[in-house]
Order: sequence, then structure tokens, then C-alpha cells
Amino acid sequence: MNRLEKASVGAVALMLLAGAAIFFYAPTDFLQGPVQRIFYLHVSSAIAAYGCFAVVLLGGAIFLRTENYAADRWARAGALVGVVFTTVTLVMGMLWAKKVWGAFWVWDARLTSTLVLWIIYAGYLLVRRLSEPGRQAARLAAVVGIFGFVDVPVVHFSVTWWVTHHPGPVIINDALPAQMLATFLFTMFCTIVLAAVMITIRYRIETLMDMKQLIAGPVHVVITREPGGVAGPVQ
Amino acid sequence: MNPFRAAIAVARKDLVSEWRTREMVPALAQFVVLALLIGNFGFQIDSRNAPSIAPGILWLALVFAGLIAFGRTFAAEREQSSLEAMLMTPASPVAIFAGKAIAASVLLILCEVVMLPALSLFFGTPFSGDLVIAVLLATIGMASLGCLFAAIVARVRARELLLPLLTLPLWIPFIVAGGQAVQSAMGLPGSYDQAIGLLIDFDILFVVLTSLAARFVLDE
Amino acid sequence: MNPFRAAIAVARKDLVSEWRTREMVPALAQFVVLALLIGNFGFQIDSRNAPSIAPGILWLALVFAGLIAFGRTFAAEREQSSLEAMLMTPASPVAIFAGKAIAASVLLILCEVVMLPALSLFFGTPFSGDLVIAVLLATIGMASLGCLFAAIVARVRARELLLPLLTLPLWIPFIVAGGQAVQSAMGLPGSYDQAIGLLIDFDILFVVLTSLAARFVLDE
Amino acid sequence: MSMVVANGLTHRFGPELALDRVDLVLDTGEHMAVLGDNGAGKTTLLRVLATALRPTSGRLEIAGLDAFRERRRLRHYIGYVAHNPGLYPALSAAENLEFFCDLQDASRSRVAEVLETLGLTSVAHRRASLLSRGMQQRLAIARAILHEPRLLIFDEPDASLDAEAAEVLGLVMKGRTAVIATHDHALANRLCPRTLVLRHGRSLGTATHLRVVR
Amino acid sequence: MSMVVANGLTHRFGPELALDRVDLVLDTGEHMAVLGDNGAGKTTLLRVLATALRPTSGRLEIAGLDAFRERRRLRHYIGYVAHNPGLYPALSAAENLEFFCDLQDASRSRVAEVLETLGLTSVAHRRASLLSRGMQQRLAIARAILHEPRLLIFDEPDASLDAEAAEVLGLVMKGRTAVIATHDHALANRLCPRTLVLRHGRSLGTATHLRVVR
Ligand code: HEM
Ligand SMILES: Nc1ncnc2c1ncn2[C@@H]1O[C@H](COP(=O)(O)OP(=O)(O)OP(=O)(O)O)[C@@H](O)[C@H]1O
Ligand SMILES: Nc1ncnc2c1ncn2[C@@H]1O[C@H](COP(=O)(O)OP(=O)(O)OP(=O)(O)O)[C@@H](O)[C@H]1O
Ligand SMILES: [Mg+2]
Ligand SMILES: [Mg+2]
Repeated sequence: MNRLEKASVGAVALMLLAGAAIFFYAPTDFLQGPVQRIFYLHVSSAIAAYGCFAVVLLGGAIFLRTENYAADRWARAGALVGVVFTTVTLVMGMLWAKKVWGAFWVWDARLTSTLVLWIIYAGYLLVRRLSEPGRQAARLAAVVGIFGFVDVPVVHFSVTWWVTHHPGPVIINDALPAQMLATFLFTMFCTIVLAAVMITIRYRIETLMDMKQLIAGPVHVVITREPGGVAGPVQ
Repeated sequence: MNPFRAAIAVARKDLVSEWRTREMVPALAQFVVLALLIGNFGFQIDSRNAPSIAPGILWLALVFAGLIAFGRTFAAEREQSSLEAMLMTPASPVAIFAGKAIAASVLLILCEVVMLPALSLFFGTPFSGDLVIAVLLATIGMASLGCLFAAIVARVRARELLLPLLTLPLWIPFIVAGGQAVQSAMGLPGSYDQAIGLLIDFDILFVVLTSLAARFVLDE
Repeated sequence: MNPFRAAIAVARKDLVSEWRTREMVPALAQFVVLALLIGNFGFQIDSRNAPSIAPGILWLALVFAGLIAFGRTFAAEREQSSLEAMLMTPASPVAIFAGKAIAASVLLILCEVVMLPALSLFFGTPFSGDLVIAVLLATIGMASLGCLFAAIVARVRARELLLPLLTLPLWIPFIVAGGQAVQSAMGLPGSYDQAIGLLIDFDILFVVLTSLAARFVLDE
Repeated sequence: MSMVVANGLTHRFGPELALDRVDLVLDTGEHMAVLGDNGAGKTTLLRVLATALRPTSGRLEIAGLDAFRERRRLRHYIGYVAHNPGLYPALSAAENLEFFCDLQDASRSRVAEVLETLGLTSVAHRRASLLSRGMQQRLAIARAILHEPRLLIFDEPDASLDAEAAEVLGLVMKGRTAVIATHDHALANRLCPRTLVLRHGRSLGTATHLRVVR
Repeated sequence: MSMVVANGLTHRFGPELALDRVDLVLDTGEHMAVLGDNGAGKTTLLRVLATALRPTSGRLEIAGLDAFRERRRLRHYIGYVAHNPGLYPALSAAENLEFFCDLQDASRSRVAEVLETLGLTSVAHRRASLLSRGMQQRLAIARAILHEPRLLIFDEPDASLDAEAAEVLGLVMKGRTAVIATHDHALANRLCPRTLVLRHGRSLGTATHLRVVR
């Protein structure tokens, strides 16, 4: 097994442990019942998604400054994984909502801004797909990724800025029993590790695809002298 | 290299072309009126609920008109492959971008000049200076964002279709704050001043951000 | 000359191009979801008023998606000046037109496939066979009209902008009857059967009229 | 028999007289080059002959049929290459041709043949948008001969063609009636025994192996 | 002094190698023609030289400056004519040029001059969309020389030009360094003492008054 394979096995094992903690260690919520167990993954994957989009932001910004394609590949990997985790948050949230609010969806600032987040990064992936691969796609997408990140704080603070249907902060307000908090922190740790491993794997894939396409190979200089004085050495 | 000369030249060229061909303004304006009409058919509007529905229709119509105006401004350049020619000059991309944003905003404002009176005509909602200011402030921010993304999608396939996708999410702050301001200008509860303050903040943020980003979008 | 072969070739060509570039479908679909989103910001929607507002948003979104789909189908031909090449063949203009209408309708229907479930998901309105039938019937008529006018404006400058102007007034019957049908399918009062009957009448009328008119529009 | 008989073809674009009473008789199998300065009206004349543009006045008969009354039927006879290739960018070279086979009710087996003729076999499966300018021009020519037209109307077909492809042009024209507009006098002399010179929309008459002196 | 020094210019479009390690040194004032079959890579080379396309790898110096780092500055030096004229259809010929004067920070008095040079004075006030193909090509050339560039990069400038305008081309190039891609060997020999032949993206070397034999 190479290092990536080991890491993936480790991440999956951690997720299984987290699952065990969620279902067997954490207490059942006395108001909502077992459905409250959605909470752990719901919030963790949202936070993991923020992390992924931060990678997109940083990768994009670094690419714009340095034209380093590795940064762009990280950004690409981050966007894809981030969209996956946002989807998890959305789907989990909607299932939860059906149970406790009676509808899959209500229009409030948290839910809407999360949906918008998903759309923005889906758009990011589309820009990549539709523009000419290489520098062009990288730059355009970097700009989209940087602007798109504006929505991340909006999602996070939406519950404090607006009146929402969605519950406000419970974790930083110490509103959780200790066992729940411990389960949550452990799940969050595992999810972030999983996200990091997924990004790294995707990064590898992107690297291999770039190499196949030879989009952005290193600039190498070939100085040749041909009879007839076609080319001379530089300077 | 004088960036102002370039920006003004670009804006003037766009507006002269528009004046010659009269492609956008009349059609845009009538398109807005038609959107009002459809809005009218889709919703049962009476004098009681008009102030709560009219802003929605206003923003829907403006958003779609804006998307068309901004999409068109770069699509036309690309069809003619004159964008490349323009970028081959020493003029700074930011100046070119600013010129196009100015021209597109002028068109959008002309469009609003038709839209706002039409709205109060069709729905009987009040028409006031506050309303105009709110819409204008939202236009500034929307125009700079719209132009940036129009420039991005001009270099991408399927631009007509990608533009809404990228632009709408970032227009939402303007739609939300602008909608609030318009609603309170039309007499619904809600703080007008707070909404206007928000609009101004967003304007500053996005005008700065887009002028920083223009370089990366138009260069090369 | 076999008109069916030509029509099918045109439709297939359009759909293959679309499949290759995947320009329209994903963006169109997400665009529709965005329209839902904006609609929501403008109107305060709750479970009580959803059935009366949702149809309006459905039609607005479909109308704009349709305008874009139909506009694009001929605009692409014109940008490439392949429309002239196609018309220089002995294939009948009606067949060419029918082919393009078929392809555009397929795309619009795909778009509805996303739209209708999204609507009931986000607004909690009921989803039923009646709803689907009403929307499909309206699509047929709107597609033939939309394609006809798209063909007309493809030969004019500023097609993106003229298209709504020409098309929307003639789409209004479909929007009104379709809106009624959808509203009653969603449980509001109003006769569903009557609205559907109207839709079928309009469909027959406009399909016949547009196939008669296609010859004049595309010829020369 | 005459393939093309034109009488007093005149076309105005607004105040601009682009074509001024041009008369022309072209026998079956004849090749004619249309020469003239920029803006002389060559493209306008060719578009009229291809029945893509209706002249302001004048009569045109092709293969004995009135060109503007029987336009649909005539299109089986005419192969037209315009300034702009007008290809579908997302379709490959071969697919572009297959599509036009369907529209022209021609057999799809022609596709491989014409690709071969125009030297495009190696790029048959490349998307049209990725072809170089000269290859696109070749593809436009290939499309114009798919249905084995009797009358070829080629507007600057040599634009962007390399020497090899220019040779092919002669091959394509063999056995067909052809009108080509070009600025390359050498090519015109090589391919066409007959030459029509336009100036300001007027025909300066036709000549055989004309050496145009300025 | 060398105006252009290119080393190992390579460009790939996906798997397609359009330009394969091309080396090139061009002295100030030298004129060079780029010849080659369709798809040989001429356009790709010229776009790279005009700094409109960034090569996959390789180095390019123009007037002693790194072409991709100092691109903005270099654009004062380069006049580029692409395949596609890229004009504004609603603006007149003169207005098109005036607009580019503003972008190039050139004086507007140049407009009348270059219109005169290219023989466009009589159509100066006609909309670009109504110009014939050759006139549009002339206008594109006029635009490329507005700012008196030192280096001309012309991609098939002779396409659609009549004989008179082809003469003007020589005049325009006088006193400037120039690279032109063309299929017209006679023209290339007349205008350019030096010739670079491309085949499959590779340089076959350059020659003086090369007679290309196939
Ligand atoms: C589609 C529906 C939903 C979406 C899109 C959604 C989205 C989110 C997001 C993005 C977060 C992370 C916020 C952050 O920490 O920055 C979050 C947190 C949370 N969500 Fe949801 N949610 C949904 C439904 C629900 C439901 C139905 C409930 C329970 C009634 C719920 C309860 C919570 C709680 C308790 C938190 C943690 C708040 C904190 O302490 O920060 N969510 N949700
Ligand atoms: N954007 C692109 N993507 C993929 N391949 C391309 C692209 N542009 C050009 N090519 C390919 O690169 C090769 C070189 O093209 P280029 O346009 O440079 O040729 P050229 O010498 O200018 O030909 P012509 O004489 O026909 O103008 C061709 O095989 C072409 O198909
Ligand atoms: N659509 C149009 N509207 C107005 N004038 C036009 C139009 N098309 C062409 N003209 C004018 O008609 C005249 C003849 O144009 P045409 O394109 O036939 O010339 P040409 O001989 O093909 O020239 P070139 O060698 O440049 O291709 C020109 O003066 C041109 O400006
Ligand atoms: Mg011509
Ligand atoms: Mg070329």
C-alpha cells in the first residue's frame, strides 16, 4: 500500500468510528428523538466544506500571483470535494427538516445561502469544464472561486444576522451536553481528515490528468544551433 | 498610457454602436414591460398586496434585463472577435472593462427609467425619490459584478447560459437589500436607511473587488 | 426529397452538438433553480400562499428558460453562418424548422423535468400527473411559436432582445391557460378540464399556423 | 446548351449599386473566373448566381429553369462556397458532411469520398472548430460537392488553401460548370479558360486567358 | 540587433502538437515569410509571436524584452493582423480606426493617413459591416499600423486583397520588421528576402528566396 492508500483506509476507519460514536455513544435527544443524530454529520460536513472552499480561495489567489499550476490543482480538488460535502449538508439538513419542520425546505437565510453556496461552486466546476483548459480556465475559475468565497461567511453568520427558521449557534454557546459535544468534536475531526484525504487524492488525479494533457508542463528551453543560422543562443 | 482615455473611448464606442443600431434600449424597455405583464398574469394582484409583490417583479425583471444587457456587451465583442483586437492594444484591461461596465450601466439605467414609472402605473404603487435612489445604488454594484462575469463567460463556451449561473448568486445581496429598500420606499414596514447603508457597503466592496479582478479576467 | 429525413437530421445534429458541448442542459437546469430562488426573495412565500404564487414563478422561469433555449438554437446557427449553408440545400425550410423545434423542445422538456420536482420540493406544492400534462401541453405550443420567432429574429440584429418582444405576447394564451391549469392542479379553485381544453385548442391552432408560416420565414 | 443565362442582373444595397446590368452566358462544362478589385461586386454576383440573393432586377436562368421561381429544385444543381465556411464547430469534419448528406438526400458513402478528395481523411474526426483556416476552407468545398452538383459557385475558394489543395480545386471542377471569384490571376488563368472582369459592379466583358494590366 | 529571438517555441492543443520546438532569430528590419501546408502551424506561430497566445513551452524575446513578462509594453511595438478582421460592424471605417487610436494612445490624425495608404478614403464613412471582404481586410491592416509599430505580424494579409492592395503591403512593411504567413509563394518571394517553412509544426529551416518544390 502506498501512502495515499494507507491514508484513505485510515480516513474510512475514522469515519466508521465516528459513526459508532454517533449511534452508540451520543445520547438520544429528548425533544427530537433519534433524528437529532443527523446533527453530527450535518454540521461537520458543512465545516469541512468551508475548509475545502478555503482551499479553493487560497489556491486561486496563489495561482493568480505565482502562476503555479500546483496551486490551481489544489483549488480544483478543493472545489469538487467541497461541493460533495455541501451536498451532504444539504441532503442531511433536508431529511432532518422533513422530520422536524414537516417540509423538506423552507426559505430562510441559512438554507438559501447554503443552496447558493452549492450553486456557486457548481458554477465554478462548470467554468472549468467549459473554458479552454490550461491557464485560461485556471485564471477565470480562480476569480470565480475568490468571489464565491464571499458566501461562506454569509452562510455561517446567517443565523445571527437574520431571523431564521434554522436553529442558531448551539456549539459555541455551550448548549450541548458534554457527551454530545464530545461526539460532535470527534465527528468533526474525522470528517475534516476525510476531506483532507479526498482532496489529496483528487489532487493526485488532477496532476495525472494535467500530465496526460501536458497542459502546463514546466517551461523548458531548448537551444539548438542549426546550420544556416536559424537560431542562435539567447542574448 | 492614459487609462481614462481608453475607458471613455470604450464606453463611447459601445454607446455609439448602440445608438446606431438601436439594438438594446427599445427592446430592453419593452421586454421589461412585458415581464410586468406576465407577472400580472401569474399572480392575482390587488391594491392590498401590490406593495409586497411589485418589488419582486421589479427585481425579477431587472435581473433578467441586466443579464441580457451584460451578456450582450461582451458576446458582441466575441462574435466579432474584436475582443482579441482590443486586448492586443496596450490599453489596460481594467480600463477596457470599466468602459464596458459604464456603457452597460447606462443602458440598464435607461431601462430602469422605463421600468419604475411603468411599475407604479401598472400596480398603483407609490413612486418616490427614495425608490429611485435604492434602485440606482443596487444598479452600481450589480453592473460591476455583471460586467466582470460577462467578461469571464465571454471567454467560455455557452456564455448565455453560464452568465446567470455565476452572476445571480452574487447579485442576491443587492436583490435582498434593494428589495428591502424598495419595499420600505413603497410603504411596507422595514428600515429604509439600514437597507441603503447595506447597499452602499456592498457597492464599495464589489466595485473594489471587481476592479482588482478585472486584470486577471481580461488579460491574455 | 424526404422532409422527415431532413427534420430528423437537423434535430439530431442539434442534440449531438448539445451533448458534445453540454452547453444548455446543466446551465439551463440550474438557471431554473436560480429563478426559483429569486422568486422567493421577492415574495414572502409560506405554505398558505404557495399554490397561488408557485405557478407564477413556474411560468416566469419557464418563459425565460424557453426564450434562452429558442434564442440560442438559431443564434448559434447564425454566428456560424451555417444557417445560410443549410438553406442552400434542397431541404424544405419547414423540415429544417421542425427539426430545430423538436431539438429545442427536448431541451425545454429536460428543463421542466428539473423544474417541476424542484417546485414541489421548495414550495411544498403538490406534484401530480395533471401538473405534468398541463405543462407539457403548454410546452408544445410555446415551442413551435418560440422556434418560429427565433427563426425570424435570427435574421435580424439584436436577436436576444427582439425575441422576447415578439414571442411573449403570443405566449400569453399559453401562460394564462397553463397557469390556470397548474393552479387548479395545485388545488386552487378553477376548472382544470376547461383550461386543458383551451391548451389543446391553442396547441393545434399554433402548430398548424407555424408550420404554414415556416416556409416564409426561412425561405430566401 | 447554356447552363447559366443572366440578363441585366442589377443589385443595389440602398444607394450603393453593387451590380450594374451584368449579362452572362455560360455553357455547360465551361469554367469562368470572376476578377475585379475589392468591392467590385464579385461576391454580390456570385450570391445572385447561387440564388442566395435575389437581385433588384434582371433575369437569371440556370439549366433552363427560372432561377428564382424554381429555386428549391435548382439547389440540387448548385454547389456554393461562400466567404464564410459556416461549419458546425461541435461536430467533426465527417459529421458536418454527414449532416449535409441528409439535408441533400445524398448517400452517406459520399462523405469518405469527398474527404479523401480534399485531403481531409486524417482530420475527419477532429471537431470543425479545431481545424486550421485552410482545413475549414477545404471542408466547405467538400460540403459544396457532396451532392455532385453540376454548377459550382466558389467565392475565393483559394483563400487560405495551400498549393496542394489548389491543385485539387482543378480536379473538383473537372466535368462541371464552374464560376469562381478570385484575386489570384495565375490560378484563374490555370483553371479557367474564360475570365469576367468586374469594375464598380459593371462587367468589363469577358475574355479568354486575359492578362489584366493595370 | 535582433528584433525577435525565439527559442524552442512549442505549443500543444491538447494532444495535438501544433508547434514543435521552433527557433527563430529575426534582425531588425528583416522581412520573413512563413510558408507551409494547411495545418502546418503558421497561425499558431504567428499568434505566439504576437503575444496573443502563450506557448506551452519555449522562450521568446522581442526587442530585447521577455515577451510574456513585458507583454503590455511590447504591444506598443507589435501590429498584428489575424485571420479574422475583428471590426465593429456598426462603426464606420474611420470610427473603427479612431477608436483604436484612443486605445493605442495614438494621435487621431493618423486615421486619415492610414486610410489613404490602404486606399480606403472613399469608403471611410461606410459602416464596416457593409464593406466587401477585401476592404475589411484592408481595414484590419490599417488598424494594425495605426500606432506605427516596429514589428508587423500579418497572418495571410493577402487573403482577399486585390493586386493593388497587395502592392500596398510592400509599402507598409518598408522600414519595419515583418513576419507574414501566406500561401502565395510569388508574393512571399517578392516581399520577403527570407522564408521559413513549417511542416507539422516543425521548422524546416529558413532560406533566402526559397523556391519550395513539392
Ligand atoms: C436543508 C436544510 C438545512 C441546511 C441547508 C442547513 C445548513 C447548515 C449549515 C451550513 C450549518 C453549518 C453552520 C456553521 O457552523 O457555520 C448548519 C448547522 C446547524 N444546523 Fe442546519 N441546515 C439545515 C437544516 C437543519 C435542521 C432541520 C436543523 C434542526 C432543526 C438544523 C440544525 C442545525 C444545527 C443545530 C447546527 C449547528 C449550529 C451551530 O452551533 O453552529 N439544520 N446547518
Ligand atoms: N484551438 C485548437 N485546438 C486544437 N487544435 C488546434 C487549435 N487550433 C489549431 N489547431 C490545430 O493545430 C494545427 C496547426 O494549426 P494552424 O492554425 O496553426 O495551421 P496553419 O498553418 O495556420 O494552417 P492554415 O494554412 O490552414 O491557416 C492544426 O492541425 C489544427 O488543427
Ligand atoms: N450588405 C451590404 N450593404 C451595403 N453595401 C454592401 C453590402 N454588401 C456589399 N456592399 C457593397 O457592395 C460593393 C460590392 O461588394 P462585394 O462584396 O460584392 O465586392 P467583392 O468584389 O466581392 O469584393 P472583395 O474582393 O473585397 O471580396 C462594395 O462596395 C460593398 O461595400
Ligand atoms: Mg468578395
Ligand atoms: Mg492559418
